[in-house]
Amino acid sequence: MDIKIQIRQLSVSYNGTPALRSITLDIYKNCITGFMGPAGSGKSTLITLINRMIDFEEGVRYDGEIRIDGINVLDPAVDVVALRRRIGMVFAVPLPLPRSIFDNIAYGPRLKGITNMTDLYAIVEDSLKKAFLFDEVKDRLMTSAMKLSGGQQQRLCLARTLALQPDIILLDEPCSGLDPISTAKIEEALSELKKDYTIILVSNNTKQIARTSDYAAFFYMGELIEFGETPRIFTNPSQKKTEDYIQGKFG
Amino acid sequence: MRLPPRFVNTLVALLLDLVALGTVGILVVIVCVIVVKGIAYIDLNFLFTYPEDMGRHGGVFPSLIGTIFLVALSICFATPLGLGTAIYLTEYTKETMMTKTIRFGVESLAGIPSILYGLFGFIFFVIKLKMGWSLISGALTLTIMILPTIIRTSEEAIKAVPRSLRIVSHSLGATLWETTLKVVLPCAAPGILTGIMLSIGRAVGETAAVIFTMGSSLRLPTSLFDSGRTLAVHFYILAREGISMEKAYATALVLVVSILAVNILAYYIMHKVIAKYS
Amino acid sequence: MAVVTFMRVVGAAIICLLISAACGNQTSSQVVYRRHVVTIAGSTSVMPFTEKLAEHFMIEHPNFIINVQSGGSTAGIQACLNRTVDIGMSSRELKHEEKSLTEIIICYDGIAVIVNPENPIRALSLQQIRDIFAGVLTNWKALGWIDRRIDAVTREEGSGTRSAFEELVMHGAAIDDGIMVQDSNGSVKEVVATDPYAIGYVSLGMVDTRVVALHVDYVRPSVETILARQYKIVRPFLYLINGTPSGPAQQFITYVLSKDGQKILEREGLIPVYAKK
Amino acid sequence: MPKNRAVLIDQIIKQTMRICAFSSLFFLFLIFLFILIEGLPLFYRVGVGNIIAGFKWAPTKGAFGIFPMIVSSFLVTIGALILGAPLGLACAVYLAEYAGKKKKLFLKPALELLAGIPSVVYGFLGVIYIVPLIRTYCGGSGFSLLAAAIVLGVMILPTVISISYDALMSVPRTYREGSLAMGATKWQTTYRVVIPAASSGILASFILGMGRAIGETMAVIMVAGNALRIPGSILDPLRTLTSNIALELAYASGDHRLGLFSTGVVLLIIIMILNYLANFVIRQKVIK
Repeated sequence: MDIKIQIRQLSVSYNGTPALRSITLDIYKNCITGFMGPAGSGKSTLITLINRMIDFEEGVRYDGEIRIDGINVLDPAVDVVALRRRIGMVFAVPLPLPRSIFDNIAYGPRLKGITNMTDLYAIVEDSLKKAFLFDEVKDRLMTSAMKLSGGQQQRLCLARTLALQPDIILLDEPCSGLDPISTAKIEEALSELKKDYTIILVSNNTKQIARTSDYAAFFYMGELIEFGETPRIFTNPSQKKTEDYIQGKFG
Repeated sequence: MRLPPRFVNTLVALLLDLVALGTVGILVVIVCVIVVKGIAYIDLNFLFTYPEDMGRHGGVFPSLIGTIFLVALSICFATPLGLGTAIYLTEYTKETMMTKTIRFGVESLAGIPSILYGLFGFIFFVIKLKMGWSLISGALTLTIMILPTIIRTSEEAIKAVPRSLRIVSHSLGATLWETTLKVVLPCAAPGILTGIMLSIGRAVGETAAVIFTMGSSLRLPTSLFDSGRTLAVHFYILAREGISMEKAYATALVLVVSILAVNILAYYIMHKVIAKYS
Repeated sequence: MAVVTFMRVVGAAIICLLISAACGNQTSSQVVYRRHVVTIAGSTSVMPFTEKLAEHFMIEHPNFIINVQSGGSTAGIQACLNRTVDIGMSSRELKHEEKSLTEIIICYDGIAVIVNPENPIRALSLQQIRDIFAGVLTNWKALGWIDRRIDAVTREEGSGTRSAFEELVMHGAAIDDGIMVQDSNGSVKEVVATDPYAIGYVSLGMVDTRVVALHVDYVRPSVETILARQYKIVRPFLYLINGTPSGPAQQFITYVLSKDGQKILEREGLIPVYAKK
Repeated sequence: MPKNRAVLIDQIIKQTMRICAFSSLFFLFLIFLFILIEGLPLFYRVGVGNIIAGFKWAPTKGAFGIFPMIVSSFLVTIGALILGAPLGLACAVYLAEYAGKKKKLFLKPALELLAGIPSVVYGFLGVIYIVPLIRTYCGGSGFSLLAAAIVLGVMILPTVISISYDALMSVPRTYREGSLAMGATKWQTTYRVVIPAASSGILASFILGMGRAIGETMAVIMVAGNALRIPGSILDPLRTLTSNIALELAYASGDHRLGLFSTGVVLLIIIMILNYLANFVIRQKVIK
C-alpha cells in the first residue's frame, strides 16, 4: 500500500511547553487512520500541523518534517492556501457558515474560481450525496445552514470539505457532540469515502476508532506510544499503556 | 438621626426611577416642542421649494439636497477608510506598538471638538488647497470627523464575529482577504451599518465644522466646488438671526426627525444583532 | 443570507449615490458653461440687500447665477484682493493698504440704535449711547426707567457695522468688554427683540416692528433725516472690484446702480445713491 | 509550490488596509500641523504670556489676550458638570442596577438619542426657553453662564451616562453578591461596593463629559452672550474659547485670523490633556 503522508521526527511546543515529541509515523493512502489518546496527548495538534492550521495559534514552534507525496508541508515557503485546498478538515463542533446550505458547500469551489451554476450544483449535489445528506436537504438547499440539526450540520461540514475535492480529510473528533444515530451516519459515510480519500480520524472514543479505522495510533503526553493495524492494536497491543487506555483504565 | 436602611433603599430606588424618567423626559420634551411647533409649517412644498427672502418664505429644497450630498460624500469617503482601518487592526495585525499608536490616533480624533475640525478644514481645504467654501471641502472635513465613529463601531462589529468562522474559512483554503470579505464582513455588516448610521446622524446635525468649510450660500449646490447651506446651518441662521421662527421650527423638525429616524434604525439593527448572537 | 443582502443593498446604494453625484456634476458643468456666474462675498450688513437685488436680477436675466456669500467686510475685502470673488461687499471704508480696490458706493445706510418695544425710552443723546457702550452707564435707572441693568449688545471685532459705530458714535472710546457680542445684524436684533432690557445697534434697513429705533440727539432715524443730513450715524455700503470687472459682474453692478436696483434698496429702507447726491 | 494569485492579491490588500489604518494618524498629524502652523507664530511674536494671560482681546488693535475665555471655558464646563454629572451618574446607576430588563431596553437607547440631537437645536431651545426664564426669575439678560451651563449640562448627559454605565456594568457580579449576602440592602451595595469599584470609569466619564462641554460651540454661542470679560456672577454673559473662534473666524484676516488659530491651539492643548487624563484614569484601574 502506498504511503501518503510521512511524518518524520516531528516535535512541537507551545510557548516552550512540548506538545509533541519526535513523532515518526506513516499514513497510508485510501485508509482511515485513527488517532486516539486522552485530552492533551497531542493528537489534535498533529492534524492541525498537516494542513498548517497551526499557523493561527500563537507561540508555536515546530521542528521535523511532514511529507505529503514527498513534499515537506512544514517548509515556510509552502503555499498554505493551496495546501488547505488539498486537505479537508472537519472540526469537533459543527461550524456551518451563516449562509445557505448551498452557499456553504459552494464556498470552497467558488474560492477556486468555479462560478458556473451548473458546475457548482453538480459539485454540491455530489458532495452532499457522499456525506449522506442529500436526501434530507435536497428541497431546501437555499435555506440557512444554521437551521439544520447538529448531526446534519456536521455532515454538511463534511460535504463542504468534500466539495474541495481534496486528497486528504482530517476529522478532529467530529462526533464528540453528536448523538449515536448521527455518529453512525458519519461513520457510514467515512467508510464509503476511504475508497477515494486518505482519512485521518481523531477521536477519544476508542470504540469509534475500532469500528471505523484501518490503522490506529495511540498518543499519550505528546508521544506516539503505538501504531499499527487496528485489529492488532485492539486485540494484541504491544504496550501496557495502550492496553490500559483501550480498556478504559484512564483517559 | 439614622434612617433605617430599608427605608433609604426604597427611597433611593424611587428617586433614581424619577431621575431616569426625568432625563428621558428631556428628550421627549425636546422632540415634542419641535414637532408641535414645527408640524404646522411643514408640508411637501416646504421640502421641495426654494427659499425666498433669506428663508423668510418658501422652503428648504437646496439645503435638503446640500445636506444629502454632503453627508453621502463624506460617508462614501469615510466608510472605505474606516472599514479598512478596522479590518487592518483586527484581521491583519497583532497588537503591537504600532496598532496602539493607531488606536491612540483614532481616540484623539474622536476627542477633537467640531470647531477645531472647522478651523482645520477652513485653513487646509478652503484656503491652502484652494477648494473654497464648497461641498468638497465640507465633505472632506466631515470625513475626518466621522472616521473615528466608523472605525470604532466597525472594529467592535468585526471583533464580535466568532473566531471559529474564520478558522473554517481558512481550512477551506481561503486566503485572509477571502475570509475577511466572504465571512467576516457579511457577519459584521449590521454592526458596521450601525456605525455608518450613527455617523450619518452626526454629520447631518453638524454645524460648526460645516459652516466654515462649506459656507452658507442658499443656492442649490450643483457641483463639488459649489458652496451650500446644510439644513443644520440653515436652521442656525434662521433661528439666530430671527429671520422666521416658523421656518426655523419647521427646519428643526426635518432635522430632528431625520436624525432620530437614522439613530433609531441604527439601534434597531444593533439590537437585532445582539439578539442574534446571544 | 440576510446579511449578504444587506451588503448588496448598501453596495448598490453607494454606487447609485456616486453615479448620481457624478452625473450631477456633469450636468452642472454643462449648465455653467452656458451661464454667467458672479460671485459676491463680504459684509453681513450688505448681504441681505445684495441677495434681494440678485433675486430680482436673476428673474430678469435667467442666464445669470449670482452667488452671494456672507463673511464680513474684512473677508470680502480680502477675497476681492486675492480675486477669489468678482465683487466684494463692505460696510466700512477701505483702509489705506486696501485702497488698490475700486470702491463703488451702492447706497447709504443709517445705523439705528434699537431697544425692545417694552422699553419706554424713545430718545437718547449720542453721549448717553456712548456711555452705555463704554460701560459707564450700566443701569436703566440713570436714564429714567426701572432699576435694571442695561443689556447692551455690540457686534464682534472685524464687523463693518462695529467699526462704523466705533467711528461715528464712540469717537475713539473703547466698547466695554462686559458687553454682549453677537455676530450679525440679525442676531443683535433678535436679542433686542426678545430681551426687554437690551440695547443694540443695527443697520437701519433691518429695523422692523419687533424693535424700536431710538431718536439720537432728538433726530428720528429715517431716510428723510439722513437725506437732510440731520441723522449723523450713516455709512456707505460699498461694492469693491479689483481692476476691471468681468462682463457679467459689470452688468450686475450697472443693474444695482440703475433706477430699478436703487428702488429696491430704497424700499428696504436704505438711501439710494442719487438721493444722497 | 509557488504562491498563487490569491496570495498576491492578499498582499496587495494588506498594504492597502495598512495605508487606511495610517490615514487616521495622518489626519491627526495634519490637523495638528495646520493649526499649529497658523497658531504658533503669534505666540512667538506677541509672547505666550500676553496671549494666555492677557486680559484684552482686540485683535484688530493688536491685543490678543484670551485669559478671560480660558477662564470662561472652564467655568462653563464646571457648571455643566455640576448639573450633568450627578444626573448622568444617577441615570447610569439606575440603568445598571435598578432598571428591569424591559425598561432598560427602552431607556438606554432613549438616553443615547439625546446625543443625536444637534447642538444647534439645544442652543435654539436654550435661547427660546431657558434664557427668558433666567431673565425673568433670576435677572440679567438671561444670556449667561447659567444658561450655558444648563444647556451643556444636558448635552454632556449621554457621554456621562454611557461611560459610567459601562464602568458600573464591568464590576464583577461577585462583588454585589458578596455584599448582598452579608445583609446589605441594594442601595448600600450600590453605594458602598459598586460605585467605589467603578469609580475610575465614572471619573473618566466626567472628564470626557468635560471634554465635550469645553469643545461645544454653536449651542454656547447662542446662549452665552459672548461678552469678553470674566463673568462676575453666574448671570453674566461670557465667551468661551470655542465661541471666540466661531464668532470671528468668518470675518477675520491677517493677525486677527492668526489670533483665532492661537485660540484653537490653546483649545487643542486643553482637549488633549483631558483626553489623556481620561485614558490615564481608565488605564490606572486596569493595572490595579
